[in-house]
Amino acid sequence: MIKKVLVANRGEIAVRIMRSCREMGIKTVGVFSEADRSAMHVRYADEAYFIGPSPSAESYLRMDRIMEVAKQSGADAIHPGYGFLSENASFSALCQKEGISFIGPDPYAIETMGDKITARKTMIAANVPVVPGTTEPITDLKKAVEVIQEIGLPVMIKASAGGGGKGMRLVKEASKIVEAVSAARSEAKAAFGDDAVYIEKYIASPHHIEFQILGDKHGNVVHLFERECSVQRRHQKVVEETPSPIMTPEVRARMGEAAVAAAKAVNYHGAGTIEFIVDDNLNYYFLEMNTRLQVEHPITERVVGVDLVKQQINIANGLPLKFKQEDLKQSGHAIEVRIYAEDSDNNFMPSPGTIKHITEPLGLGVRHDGYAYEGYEIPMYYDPMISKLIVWGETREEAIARLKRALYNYKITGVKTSIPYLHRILEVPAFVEGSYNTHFIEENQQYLQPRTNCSGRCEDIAAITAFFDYLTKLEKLQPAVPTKELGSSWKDFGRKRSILRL
Amino acid sequence: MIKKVLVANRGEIAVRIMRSCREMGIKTVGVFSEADRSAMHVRYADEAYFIGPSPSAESYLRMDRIMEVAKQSGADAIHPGYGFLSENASFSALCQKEGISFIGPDPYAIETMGDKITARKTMIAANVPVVPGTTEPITDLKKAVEVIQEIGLPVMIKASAGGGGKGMRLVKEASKIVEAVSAARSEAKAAFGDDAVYIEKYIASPHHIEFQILGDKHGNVVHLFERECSVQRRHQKVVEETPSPIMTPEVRARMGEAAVAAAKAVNYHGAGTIEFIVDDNLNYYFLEMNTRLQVEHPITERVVGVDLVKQQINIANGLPLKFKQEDLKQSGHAIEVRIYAEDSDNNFMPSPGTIKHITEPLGLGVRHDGYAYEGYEIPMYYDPMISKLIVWGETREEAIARLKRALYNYKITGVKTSIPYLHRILEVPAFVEGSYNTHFIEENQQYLQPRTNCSGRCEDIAAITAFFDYLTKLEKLQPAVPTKELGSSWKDFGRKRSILRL
Amino acid sequence: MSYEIKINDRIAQAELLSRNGNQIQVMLDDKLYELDIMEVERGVYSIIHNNSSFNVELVEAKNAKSYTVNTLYESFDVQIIDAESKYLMNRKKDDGEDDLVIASPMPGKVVKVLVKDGDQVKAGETVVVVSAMKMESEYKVKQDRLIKKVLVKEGDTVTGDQPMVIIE
Amino acid sequence: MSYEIKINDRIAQAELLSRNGNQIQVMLDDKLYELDIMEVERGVYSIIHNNSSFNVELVEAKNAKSYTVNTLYESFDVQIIDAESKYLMNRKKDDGEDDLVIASPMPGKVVKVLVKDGDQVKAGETVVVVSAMKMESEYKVKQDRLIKKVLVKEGDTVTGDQPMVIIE
Repeated sequence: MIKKVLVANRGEIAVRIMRSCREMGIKTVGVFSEADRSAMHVRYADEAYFIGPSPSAESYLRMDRIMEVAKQSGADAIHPGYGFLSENASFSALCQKEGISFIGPDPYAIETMGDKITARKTMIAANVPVVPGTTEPITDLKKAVEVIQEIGLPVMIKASAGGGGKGMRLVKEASKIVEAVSAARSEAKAAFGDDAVYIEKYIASPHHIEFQILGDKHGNVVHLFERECSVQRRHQKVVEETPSPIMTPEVRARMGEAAVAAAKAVNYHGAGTIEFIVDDNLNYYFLEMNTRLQVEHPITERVVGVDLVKQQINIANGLPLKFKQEDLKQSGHAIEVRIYAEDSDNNFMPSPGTIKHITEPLGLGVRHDGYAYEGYEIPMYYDPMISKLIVWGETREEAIARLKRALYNYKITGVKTSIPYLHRILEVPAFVEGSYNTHFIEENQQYLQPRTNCSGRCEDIAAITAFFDYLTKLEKLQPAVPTKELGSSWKDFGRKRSILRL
Repeated sequence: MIKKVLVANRGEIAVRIMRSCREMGIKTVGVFSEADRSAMHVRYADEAYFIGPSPSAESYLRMDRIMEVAKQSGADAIHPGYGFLSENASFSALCQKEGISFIGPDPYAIETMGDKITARKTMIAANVPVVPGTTEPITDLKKAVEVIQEIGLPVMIKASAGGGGKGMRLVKEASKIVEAVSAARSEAKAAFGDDAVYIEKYIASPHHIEFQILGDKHGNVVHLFERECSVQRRHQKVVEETPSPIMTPEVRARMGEAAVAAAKAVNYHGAGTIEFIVDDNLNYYFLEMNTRLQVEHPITERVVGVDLVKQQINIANGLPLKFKQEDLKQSGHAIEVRIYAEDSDNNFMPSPGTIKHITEPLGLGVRHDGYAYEGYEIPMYYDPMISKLIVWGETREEAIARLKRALYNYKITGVKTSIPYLHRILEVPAFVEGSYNTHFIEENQQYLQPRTNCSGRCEDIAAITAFFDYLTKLEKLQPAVPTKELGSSWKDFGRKRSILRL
Repeated sequence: MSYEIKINDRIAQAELLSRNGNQIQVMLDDKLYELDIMEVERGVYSIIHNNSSFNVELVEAKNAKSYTVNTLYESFDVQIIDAESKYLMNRKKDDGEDDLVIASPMPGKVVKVLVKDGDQVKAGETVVVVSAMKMESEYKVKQDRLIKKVLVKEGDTVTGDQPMVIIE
Repeated sequence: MSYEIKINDRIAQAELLSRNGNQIQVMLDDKLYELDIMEVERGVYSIIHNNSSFNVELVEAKNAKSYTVNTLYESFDVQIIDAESKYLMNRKKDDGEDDLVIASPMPGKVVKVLVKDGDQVKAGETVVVVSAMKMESEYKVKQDRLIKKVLVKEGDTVTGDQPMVIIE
């Protein structure tokens, strides 16, 4: 059984993993770069080892250094968290070779799922639906028309050599097929000197819905239902929720089965996520598999009632899953938002700096996974995520209300954060109704601009407070009032005390 | 419908109530005494009104002042929290009279349950089991012996006029009945000049188990299962958990029915708690009813998945309960501990003072209901409870591990707290096994003494850290190193900046 | 004494009329405010005005006279303008658009320094490039300028508001 | 320079041998400690010793030389003893058992003052009674004493460590 885990990561996920280890009575080893000496994961770990300069390539991505620390510290397992080495097949292989348990899948699963083409082929073989389309470039008009008819409209035609929108054509009507293929090809030819094209089913209103799975080393795989992750900005998830507001029990069951089949196709063990693209009619297609813990895993933990990190460790220990599919169910609704150190109103510019003051939201239904603290300087070398706020409610409506309440009470000063922006998202009508797709942020710009929620009184009070603070500071610079006469003993005592106080 | 709630309380419960109001879109009005100007509930409320000097009798217990504020602010309801006016029938009546909704039961229910004798009689009439015993004083030996035989051994004989243990006798064997009654009577006579005695069933291993109930204004009452509150110090609950480790599904169902019957007997509406005393064979007896929200209500909220404050408000609004008994179930295990500002190792002496630094525990399964913040001075006028830490786990074992992890990461400096003491409780074998009764703290003193968890190295490191801090402070008192020569513009700039910075 | 206060783009007149413990009277332009004001945490004020409760957070910006002020969902830039500030503001206007010092508004790493002491640069020329969290920012001059002193070199880590180049 | 450090009842010799950034070498009695030490929050230190990670919280007690030090589950009273402290400690020993000043260790309200300036009190006599959170504490003298100065009156609110009575 695993007794000491090296956590090859930093930030909130490193601390989150160490929490579960502590609950299991497992010792933890942290590793840190130059920038992270004062980071929370170093303080939280039982042991901490320096592994190199601040840039990740010279520290958190250094497999050799990490392996060295694992041996020096006597760790019997390594948890990679997410990012960094978490989906690195060579690292998984290195752990195997060195006889240290890698808390994650084996190199084969990582490799197969890591390569888009191989993954797609493996899924087709396993009868998991993929987005209909060609895998080989088409250089022939007739063949292109045939394929389009097979896939069914609408489709997107993309230049094989392409990029930047050149040689792309969306076709919605049968009468436009030939025209579009010809246009795309000649544009591609002109732009890239190559008229080969790919053809892919076009999903007009795409939803990003993913399924959490868990597989043990005995061939058992279960899914822990879906997460709706369609609120994205530049392919970066911003808000995640479960259940998905568009899901039905029937489709959920079928997608769950597909997710389990996908995992079984690569003999998957560990925690993993099958990402699907889903259209408005709930047709779903395999997009990719993340062979690691996801940032948004806590919403699943909350609604299903399972600690996923503990499950990962149990699986790495070779234990069979202790629940079957029919034992699992969803209860209530959970939403996660990611709090970034960024200036959301200024092109989402990162805002590194020192946290001056932090007030975390508390109370019923609120989970907070963070790692920052007062006086902590958010380093500029890594992802600017400060924390994740996860709320649960009996219903989706209650969860949204609770999240707004929690954001209202979450105060971070010293750096700009995405808190006000997140609050605005929660008030967009499409979000409130639960009818949104991955174009949500783009399409709702008018709701996402900074607004004035407060009357002129607010502005006045802001001004007066600053004014008052300034006057108070000025006053403190004046010479102090002489102390009262209290008899000689008292004066002696006073003097002595002030000396003692340096 | 209620639009603005005056919260006639302070501390964590005031903030907790305001949180639910905020989630419901209800405005909140806070009231505060002199000592509480900087308290969190004043900061959290939408409106705040000063109501008087620090002693509760001159502020939080002043019904007239509170009613005045309710009218001035246009509040349409008052939530009394727990303590203060929460079980004051006159206040409930005053609200009725003034046409302001009292979020709690009506005066009749408060009064009936507030008087021990009336409550007992009402319960007997409703077929709710009470501790067998006499309600009238017995002045006759023969009658006493008869009653004892009826109740069954063991029994406790208590002087009717008594107190302080005088005239008390525990009888376990039939052969000792006459002797014990005679001895108790003569002792009572000598001590109080009155030889009348009461006789009560003696429960050797008492468990304090209570049931949460909710009743609406349409006669519907449900229970939300039990809370085990046997870990008590001087009748003050210290740790609460649900489910109770000694409960069985059958007894739970029967006790739940008894709890519902008890509430129905007084036409109860609102949230309430039926306290039972339970012996090792799971015989249960009505002890009393708390006609308000309990301090420990969050563990029920977590395991049943219901926001009790929202339910209270819905009930006050005249809405019918939206769930039936069969819709409710317990899922997982929850434990609450109360964090006090006290010196647990020094006779539990209260430790008021200023919070210098606070680090709240975060992560999966942790709820934290508090009101203190850095720089906050815990006033000496009120209960020294700082916060409640509530954890949830899939199993009792996981919940205990999680609570230990959370306490480990909960740091408060500036005042002494009960955190180390609570940690020790969680490691007492009887607690770990779940086989404890209300004598738990008394009987486990040997486990509850302060211990050294850390080697000599810990002590050395403590000493070195203080030493290093001292040296650093000394160093700062030395004159600063002259700044580097940077050319005249730079010097100018430096000078200017230091002026700007005052 | 009356002060000028700049709140975002508005300039208001403020005067503290009286103070009695937490209770203050302030005249802001033509409005009289009677407030109960209290610093409850470092930089966090609790204010009660006509029984409404406000929480206001102050973060000192460039100097003791300029603040970022956060209320419920809003953020204001507030600057207290006294004689000295006025002088500096006027002087700055005379100088044209550039600050006399090019400073990085946020911590980062100096990626490129394109000038050296004594260089003459043209309006719009980039002087220094700083990278933070994988984004690069270019710092330019707006007028033809003389580089008086370069205070950083490539590879240096700079803190927020640290002067990098002094120009004339 | 070597210092004496009092940790609970133990007195240890401490000397800082070297310091290089966070890295320090300290000799504590006959043990050499090489530590990576860093103040990460106000009064909170992160220490790495032989790759073990410690969090240590310091709360200044009566003065800058005495601390309450919290480690994982333990709390130590630590005092740095320099020449001045030694002098005071010796003087205190000469005086017998009483402190020269009776101070309340915690904030509270003065319920009773039983003496006035110039009173002679007997050993064990109660001088003042303070109430905090509904508990009353009596402050007594351990020896026959002269009351030099009473600094509080009944009904006063006292802060932690506030002197209440000066004795001789």
